[in-house]
Amino acid sequence: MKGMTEIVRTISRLLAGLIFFYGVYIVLFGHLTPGGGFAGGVIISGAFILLIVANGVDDEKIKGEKERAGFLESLGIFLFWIIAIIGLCTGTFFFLNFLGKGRPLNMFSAGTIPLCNIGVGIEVSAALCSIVIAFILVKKGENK
Amino acid sequence: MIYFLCGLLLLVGLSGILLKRNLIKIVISLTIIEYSLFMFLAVVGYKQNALPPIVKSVTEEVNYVDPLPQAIVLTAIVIGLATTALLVALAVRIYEKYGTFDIREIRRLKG
Amino acid sequence: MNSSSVAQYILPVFVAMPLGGAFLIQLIKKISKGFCDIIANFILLLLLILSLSLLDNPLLVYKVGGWMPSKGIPIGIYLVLDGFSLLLLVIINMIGLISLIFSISYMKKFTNKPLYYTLFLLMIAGMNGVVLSGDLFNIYVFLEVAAIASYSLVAFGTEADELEAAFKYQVMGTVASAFILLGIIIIYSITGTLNLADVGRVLKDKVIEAPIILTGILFLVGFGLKGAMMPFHAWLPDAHPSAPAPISAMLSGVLIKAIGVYALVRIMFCSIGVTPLFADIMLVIAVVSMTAGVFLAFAQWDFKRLLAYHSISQMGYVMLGIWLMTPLGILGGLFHMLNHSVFKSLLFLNSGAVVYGTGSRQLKRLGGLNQKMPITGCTSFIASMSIAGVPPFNGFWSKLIIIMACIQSHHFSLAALAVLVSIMTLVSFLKVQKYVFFGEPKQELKDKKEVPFAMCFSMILLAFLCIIMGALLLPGVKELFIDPAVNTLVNGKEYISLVLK
Amino acid sequence: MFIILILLMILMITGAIVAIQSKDLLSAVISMGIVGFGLTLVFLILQAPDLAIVQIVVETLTLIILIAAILKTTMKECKVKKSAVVIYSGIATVVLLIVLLFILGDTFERLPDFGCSTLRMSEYYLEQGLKKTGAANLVASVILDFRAYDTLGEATVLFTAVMGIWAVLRRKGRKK
Repeated sequence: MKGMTEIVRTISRLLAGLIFFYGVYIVLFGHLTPGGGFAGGVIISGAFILLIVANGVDDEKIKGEKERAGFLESLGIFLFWIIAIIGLCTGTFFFLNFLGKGRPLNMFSAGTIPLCNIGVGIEVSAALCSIVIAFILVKKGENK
Repeated sequence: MIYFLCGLLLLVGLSGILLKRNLIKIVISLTIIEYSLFMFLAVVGYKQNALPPIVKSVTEEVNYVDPLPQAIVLTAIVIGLATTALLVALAVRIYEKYGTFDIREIRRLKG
Repeated sequence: MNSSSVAQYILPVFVAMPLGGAFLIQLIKKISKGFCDIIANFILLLLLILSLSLLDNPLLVYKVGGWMPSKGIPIGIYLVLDGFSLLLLVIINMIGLISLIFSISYMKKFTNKPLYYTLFLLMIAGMNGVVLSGDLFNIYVFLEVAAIASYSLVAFGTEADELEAAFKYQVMGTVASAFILLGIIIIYSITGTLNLADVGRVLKDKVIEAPIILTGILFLVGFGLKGAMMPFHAWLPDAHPSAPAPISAMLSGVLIKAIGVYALVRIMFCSIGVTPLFADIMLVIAVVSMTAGVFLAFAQWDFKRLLAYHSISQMGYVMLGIWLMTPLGILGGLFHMLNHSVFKSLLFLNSGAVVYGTGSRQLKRLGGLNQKMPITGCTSFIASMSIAGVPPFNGFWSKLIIIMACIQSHHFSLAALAVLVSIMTLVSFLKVQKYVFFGEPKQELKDKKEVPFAMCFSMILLAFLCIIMGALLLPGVKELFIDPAVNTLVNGKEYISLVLK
Repeated sequence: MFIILILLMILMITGAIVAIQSKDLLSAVISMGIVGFGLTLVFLILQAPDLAIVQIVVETLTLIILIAAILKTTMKECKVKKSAVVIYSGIATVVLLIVLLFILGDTFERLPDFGCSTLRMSEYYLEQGLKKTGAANLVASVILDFRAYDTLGEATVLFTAVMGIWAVLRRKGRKK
């Protein structure tokens, strides 16, 4: 898939870093400001998709990316699943918020909610990246 | 009046599915139906002159909007995205196999 | 009550374990292909044993996240297990395990086996989630998980007609989910809560007016589309034949029951309440599905399409039994649902074995497979006899009870119709037996040999179940398994007081 | 504020009609974008910032996916001959929709009117949200703590969709 003109490439390289860190901010502060695991994850995947679409990429490299995105996605949702299971394994309830609540209105104040946000953020960003990569790989008639 | 407009958007989407023969048009109509449902949910959860459900300070008592429909809409938006992505993937592969997006053409070729 | 407090903690395992298995398989699919088979089969075996261990428990309520109700109003999501959902749970895990054993060797013809196992486990997790959940929106979310997994599994062998069938199935499924979500929104805006028992409590003292009737219609259309009842059955005759055999066994045997019939009956009987008009509409739909399904099945010459049409007519039997609203009718309907899941999945596995062995589904091109594939022939004969309702097999007992229930509630015409449909099913399946298994084999079928061991084992297991299922009606066993399910539906509104006590 | 909401909804309905009737697929997808981004503004007016962020980004991704699909295939809408069947089905659909409109309109009168929603389950979320879960953003506390089981199911839906897309878009389904 060929990339776009030189101007778009440089601007996309500059912007992708900003978008990525904005997404990470939204994920980490999900329990204080609006946003959270889903919004942040989608913004992070937006940063990667901007790079892929703007710069274009040859197909062999992107296949490796797809496997990594798939692995990262399973890792993210496995982390979220582990947090859920911890409550069950320790004999208490399924989705118990077992961590301390800390002082309200500061970063580490909501028990397992920030961890869940991180897990969901990884899962959503990797999932949407691999969806767009899968669509890019669809050729006229051949695609792994 | 607001509910009526949400219902109208739902019916526009439904008419798109029943009338149109192009696969992509059907996917678009399904997405429009889902958008009308999200709007209906957000409208049901609204409370007159209330603030968004973000707690600014622990002390004073503030009148907030209902957070439950917003949680439901957040979940439903990502379900809608997942369904649309799978539908578009199927449509692309069907175009690859049949060479057209027209349902009646596909049914005729399928035999 | 400490026995139930210990058994309570098993409930989330039914959803968490298949999910964990699916994610694990995707994580380690690079390391070892064979390991995925073992994980998937082990998980389903464990789930089956767990579900059978819960047999004699009263109603179990599990509060996810440990949120106790405040001022009597439930806060978190409740997982509720009573007789009716236990019956479905056993069906899902039993047929799931047997289909998975069948697909160990059947899926050798398909690429990317770990992906197949992941989607299969996600479908099981979605169905377990729907059956266990006591929360309206939670039923919708896990219904979507099971539905999206089944859409992609129908299109797993990416042939042209399978993609078209999967697309039609997904469009109708998404429209059905949109109607169900609209119904949930209207219920939330009236009652302000999503918990099934709480909705029932609030609606009990409200007079039934336009919004409740509309939610009834929306749920009827939504779950009717998902359960392939007659006016909404258009996707089933395309989707089931084009799916791989173990998946069409799961779709026909379990998915349309767990998502279609169970969810509608649970919401209507236990939460919103059934008005006599609604019960009559459902009876009409049941009768139409029953008769039209058989007539359409006569014209089919594709083995799996014929079975798909018979699924519609047998589901008509189940709905006829349940919506008579009499204890005997509900007993017949639920027992037929159990029997139908066993012999219909056996028939689909037989068709998969025939396709695996000979490579074609057309009845005209098959013939005399009894000599070449004795096990498939014999098990298919047992299954055909039990679907047609021939005495010693399980189909006969449940159809008998349904017909007696029809007579007991003075619907003599329905009883006569049920007998007629049963006879026509027998004729249709004798045609299948004659064309596929009896007679002398054609030239190109000479060198065909029996299917591998894993497929034979699962078919024999199902055939054995077909024979001994009749014993479930004996007085000793009946109280243990079928009666709790019937009691939950007979006194539907008890559910509210039991859950919110 | 009430008037802006109605104007936005009318804009979205016209965008939807244009999306369905337009001759060229690309303009259909773009006018679907009108409906999506109009929905973002509606969410902002209805005091739901969470939904606005998620909706705007998800809408962008839906457009990317649809336009990627259209670039791989064709932009032309299929020609529809004005045969009798098309006209009859059009009339039947319009009649069905009008009947549905009356039924929906009839129930919408009996629902609690626009401003006041019946807070029953979520009264607890508003009062105890900060104390019990520590999250200032009550929607995040509902999603990840009170109803975290829903979010597990929902993240699984996205995971299933990605697996489904890999299953559908792989080149060879069956080994010969």
